[in-house]
Amino acid sequence: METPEVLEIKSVVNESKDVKTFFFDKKIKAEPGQFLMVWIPRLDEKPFAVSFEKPLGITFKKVGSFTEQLFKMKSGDKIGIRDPYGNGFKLKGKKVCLVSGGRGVIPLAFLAEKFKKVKITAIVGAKTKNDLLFLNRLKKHCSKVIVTTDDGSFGEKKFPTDALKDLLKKEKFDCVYTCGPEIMMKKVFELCENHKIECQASLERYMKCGFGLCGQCCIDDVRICKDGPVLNSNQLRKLTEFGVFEREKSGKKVYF
Amino acid sequence: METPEVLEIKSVVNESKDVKTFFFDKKIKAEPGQFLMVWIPRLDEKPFAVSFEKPLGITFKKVGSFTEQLFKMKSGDKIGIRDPYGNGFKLKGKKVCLVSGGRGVIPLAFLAEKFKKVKITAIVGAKTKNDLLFLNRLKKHCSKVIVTTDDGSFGEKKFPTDALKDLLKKEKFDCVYTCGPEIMMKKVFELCENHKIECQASLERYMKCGFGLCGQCCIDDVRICKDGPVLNSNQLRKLTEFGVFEREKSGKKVYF
Amino acid sequence: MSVKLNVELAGLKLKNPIILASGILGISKKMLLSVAKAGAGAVTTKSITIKPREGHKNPILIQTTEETFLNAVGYSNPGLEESKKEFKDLSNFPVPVIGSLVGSDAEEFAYLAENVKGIDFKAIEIVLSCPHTPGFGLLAEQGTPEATEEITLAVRRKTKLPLFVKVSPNIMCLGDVVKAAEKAGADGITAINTVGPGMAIDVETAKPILDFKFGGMSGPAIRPIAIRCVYDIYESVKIPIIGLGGIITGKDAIEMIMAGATAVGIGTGIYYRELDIFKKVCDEINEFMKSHGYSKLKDIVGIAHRD
Amino acid sequence: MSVKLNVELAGLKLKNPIILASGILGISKKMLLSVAKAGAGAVTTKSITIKPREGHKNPILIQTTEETFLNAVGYSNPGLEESKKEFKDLSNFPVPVIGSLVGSDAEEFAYLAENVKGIDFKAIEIVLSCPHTPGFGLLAEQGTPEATEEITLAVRRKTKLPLFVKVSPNIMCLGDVVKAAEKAGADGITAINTVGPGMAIDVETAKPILDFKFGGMSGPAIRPIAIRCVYDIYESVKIPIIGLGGIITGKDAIEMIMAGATAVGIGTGIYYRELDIFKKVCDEINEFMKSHGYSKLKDIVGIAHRD
Ligand SMILES: Cc1cc2nc3c(=O)[nH]c(=O)nc-3n(C[C@H](O)[C@H](O)[C@H](O)COP(=O)(O)OP(=O)(O)OC[C@H]3O[C@@H](n4cnc5c(N)ncnc54)[C@H](O)[C@@H]3O)c2cc1C
Ligand SMILES: Cc1cc2nc3c(=O)[nH]c(=O)nc-3n(C[C@H](O)[C@H](O)[C@H](O)COP(=O)(O)OP(=O)(O)OC[C@H]3O[C@@H](n4cnc5c(N)ncnc54)[C@H](O)[C@@H]3O)c2cc1C
Ligand SMILES: Cc1cc2nc3c(=O)[nH]c(=O)nc-3n(C[C@H](O)[C@H](O)[C@H](O)COP(=O)(O)O)c2cc1C
Ligand SMILES: Cc1cc2nc3c(=O)[nH]c(=O)nc-3n(C[C@H](O)[C@H](O)[C@H](O)COP(=O)(O)O)c2cc1C
Ligand code: FES
Ligand code: FES
Repeated sequence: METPEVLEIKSVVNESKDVKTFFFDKKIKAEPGQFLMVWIPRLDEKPFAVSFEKPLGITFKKVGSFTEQLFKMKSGDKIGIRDPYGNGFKLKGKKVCLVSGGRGVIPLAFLAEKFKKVKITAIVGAKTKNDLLFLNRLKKHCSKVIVTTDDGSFGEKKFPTDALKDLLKKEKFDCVYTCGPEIMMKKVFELCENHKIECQASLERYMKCGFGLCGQCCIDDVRICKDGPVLNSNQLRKLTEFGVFEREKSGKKVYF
Repeated sequence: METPEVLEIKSVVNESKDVKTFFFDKKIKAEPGQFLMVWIPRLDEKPFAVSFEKPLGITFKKVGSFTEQLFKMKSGDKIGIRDPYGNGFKLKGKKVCLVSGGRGVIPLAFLAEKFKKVKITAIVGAKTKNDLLFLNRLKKHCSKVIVTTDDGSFGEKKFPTDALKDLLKKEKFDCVYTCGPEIMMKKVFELCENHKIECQASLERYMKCGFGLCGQCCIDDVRICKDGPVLNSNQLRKLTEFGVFEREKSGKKVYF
Repeated sequence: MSVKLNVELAGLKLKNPIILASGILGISKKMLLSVAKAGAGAVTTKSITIKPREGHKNPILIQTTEETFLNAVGYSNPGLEESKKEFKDLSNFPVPVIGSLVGSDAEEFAYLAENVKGIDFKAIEIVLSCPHTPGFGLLAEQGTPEATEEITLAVRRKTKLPLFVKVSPNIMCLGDVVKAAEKAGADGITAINTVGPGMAIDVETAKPILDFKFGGMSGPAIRPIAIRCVYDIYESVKIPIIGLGGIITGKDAIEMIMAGATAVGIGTGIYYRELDIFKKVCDEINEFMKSHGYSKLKDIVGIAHRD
Repeated sequence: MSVKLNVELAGLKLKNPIILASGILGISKKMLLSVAKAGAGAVTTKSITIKPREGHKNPILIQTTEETFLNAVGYSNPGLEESKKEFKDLSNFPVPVIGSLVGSDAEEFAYLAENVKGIDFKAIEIVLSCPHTPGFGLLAEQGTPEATEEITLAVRRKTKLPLFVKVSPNIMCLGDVVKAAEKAGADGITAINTVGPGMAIDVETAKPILDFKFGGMSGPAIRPIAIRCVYDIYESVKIPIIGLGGIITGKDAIEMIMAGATAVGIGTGIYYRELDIFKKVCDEINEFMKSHGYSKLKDIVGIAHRD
């Protein structure tokens, strides 16, 4: 049923100054990259990736009015969620690389936990040291974690795409997984294309229904909520709008 | 789904001058005594007992405008049926008696076919020889078939209840099954009570919905369409309206 | 914590808020009794007209989708005189019996209200909202504020019993209609009657299935419309509301109460959960109240209106 | 026997009668194209207003029962200027694109009709029937015969394209409304827009779920109401009807056509059967026609009206 199920927030973890995780008293089954529609009654309802499965957890960054309100909530408060939607990352190969920028690390950290007997290299990019998330979570499951910050306050001072570029000169991967700003993902995809490596990217578009009816979230003829949010190289190759523009709430195009 | 399923009449058998059987290209599973709602588009929809199961057959007597219309239909014509409704006869015991009057023999002939390794005595009553139905069908499954007619034109000239009375003086049954005019069934039930024999009777009331919502078919607080049409001694004992009155289309009481 | 399910509805004391809707099973006193025994807090008779009516031919009630039924019964009933005999002596009836009345104009309604006095009905419901019977309800233009006021007034003059006006969801001016009813002295609003009407065509024969062709829609799928109507009515009038339409579970009933209903009717729900739906729904309400820390129903009536 | 699914609809030649309804997916040319590829005989854009609209906040679309959805999108769309860019150059589009327009009065509608001329729409649909957006449709009193006539006339003067008027099931005077549309020069009627409106309250938080509280009901459960409306409209006017509301299967579509529809719209059905519902429904219609000895759709349009 495509209607919010209201849950009590069981516990709140502060991940950074503007990122928190809510845990709920509920276990779910989800693919990394799948998302929930999160409802604050009488305010709005917006998409958030599944961050933890058992128990269910979502991790969110304060960026505007909705996430600000989320940020104020505490354990015991009630919010609604609608089912994990969309297609997540597909586990492929024996040696993979994860490339994240900013809060894009959220579904990738969950993905890292899902791999079994796979050699994972993670490239984690953020603006500053304080924006880094889930480093310990990643370190547990990755053989290598490369950290980049835009200002060099932690790890290497470069963009995650630069780190990937360097890495691809020396190493070969079965699949590269990416989530982050679209411009970054576009570069990651291009690098993969050049090196003939399969790429899976988790895209974002403005979402309303979340289950494929309203059409709001489309990129080309792909509904991000239903056919995505994770697209593979084959799908990405066909897109003309990837990294070019997205649509805001009214449907108007906004160029990157 | 409580809506007519339209079927083609596959073949028509003339059972007597005013009784016919329609067969359909469909097999169903039904308890004897269960009934179908039979729909003639734009005319009306009325209850008829399942007469044959595999393939489905209904047997009907021309008594008024609906059955007259049915009587005119031929193979290839289409009518609607809704699912076997209600509770049918329950197979009980090793030695049983069936008591029918008029077209009441219809579900009882079907019942006779359902018994396995049971000694069946059938009492079949009708107005005249020409009104007798399904004698051969019964003879195949019953160890004895006693025929009575009101005018003595065939079998014994008496009422089936008289035949039962005589029989009960000599024989004991595990269960007596009856279908026919309510006054007759009432007598059958009383005889059974006197002889402490379980009785199952298939009652009729004016039916509309057929599935227990409209209340039209009630006798006391029993919905004949849903709790019946077959009632057992326990249920019959509690009735105050059995053999006393029924309700016509408007709900007005009509006394027998 | 102990939970109380009893409610007061326009002066009626109900042991629980779940009421049998009009037209379902309420053909005889004994059937009503069986519904009372199944756990209803009150029961409503099938609607009564002055003269006997055979109603439409069959089918009068069909299922159109898993969650919808269409009915066009055509107000079959044995008429006022027979009904007076049928329902006489309700004095020991375990729960209140609401007498449902329908007429083709104010005069007929008033006549009925006056003449059912011999019956021990505990309340009167007047139905101005049938969408599919010529000469009655919407097909007699009774769904307007003016007609509602006129009929309610006429009935009000003839009875001191709690008076409920049953309204249709199929009108744009519902707020004005219920205000007219309140103004004319109604003690409560029953909402909703069936939705539509709707129609179903058998594709094999290309014929409409219902004898009357059109029928009012009931069943779980109409609940969202019923909830909206009750929510609207709650904002329009102060008198209590019997909310009905598609109620199947205790959760549905709670939703209806939160929208503004003091009591909740059940009709088609019986199809889905048998007669003891009344007990089941009460148990579920009880369970919900307990687990959510509510002690009495009054506390949740209309709380969806709070900001 | 070979069966032909092509139909002529107010001069439009459709390869099959199944049309994408307005508001579902029709946000961009590319999405419309994917629906055309999935087998639709024509597609309708999301309704276009003069100014950009963000619409209501989320949730704008929820499921309320297995068979019902409520939506209150609030006509979000990028507005006329952006839409002109979005849909420009439809000349090679494989199926006709119907431009859906909404305005708050006749003037706005006329302005839109005049200004979409640059777009290669093959027909125009004007929507007078939204039950849940302030300033539009029923909430702007556009559901009356008078308003329908005025708006249709104003648009008629500005366009030579086939003109469809989309009407609401939530009005009593539907026959008069469609007659007014016909009189004013409409080439067809699109029926129905959503039912209700309805409402859903979350019982855990006691809050309405939709941001706008109320929403129009769609989904399989509204089919009986849509069938009745189309049946009524068929008796009221001579112009063809696009029948929609709750269509999920080929059998549903056949029922709609027998009620009087020349073409059949699908919206919410996509939820139940994915995008290729268009192909599936066409296959099922084809199958039905074959097995029942019908050779063309024209032969069954409105046959439920024969006695
Ligand atoms: C598939 C998917 C998964 C996401 N997962 C996460 C996550 O795990 N953690 C997290 O913090 N954020 C996630 N987001 C982004 C999150 O939805 C936005 O941060 C949030 O909606 C911002 O709302 P706001 O009112 O706080 O800010 P606003 O000021 O309204 O918006 C800030 C930006 O967020 C985006 N946004 C706003 N509303 C929506 C919407 N309805 N749909 C999509 N994008 C929107 C827009 O790009 C906007 O510019 C995800 C988005 C998508 C599409
Ligand atoms: C459970 C049940 C099983 C039945 N099985 C059979 C059967 O197998 N074969 C058969 O020939 N008849 C059967 N009948 C009776 C059959 O329904 C009626 O004969 C038929 O409805 C008569 O309709 P009519 O229009 O021809 O006659 P009418 O002139 O309308 O009625 C003749 C009599 O039939 C009865 N009757 C009419 N309509 C109904 C109705 N809607 N529901 C119940 N009774 C009605 C009334 O007692 C009436 O007096 C059964 C009835 C019931 C209740
Ligand atoms: C078979 C049937 C008969 C009905 N008859 C009446 C009636 O006589 N008077 C009336 O006011 N409402 C009548 N109704 C409407 C119901 O009382 C109720 O308002 C409607 O069915 C919605 O509730 P539900 O979804 O719980 O059934 C009838 C409904 C059905 C299904
Ligand atoms: C999410 C959604 C958005 C809609 N938006 C519009 C719209 O913009 N304009 C319009 O005329 N109808 C709109 N409708 C109504 C549909 O076009 C259609 O009339 C209705 O949903 C009934 O058909 P269905 O049951 O097949 O969905 C919308 C319906 C839905 C579900
Ligand atoms: S958000 Fe509605 S289709 Fe994707
Ligand atoms: S016929 Fe309707 S309840 Fe039995």
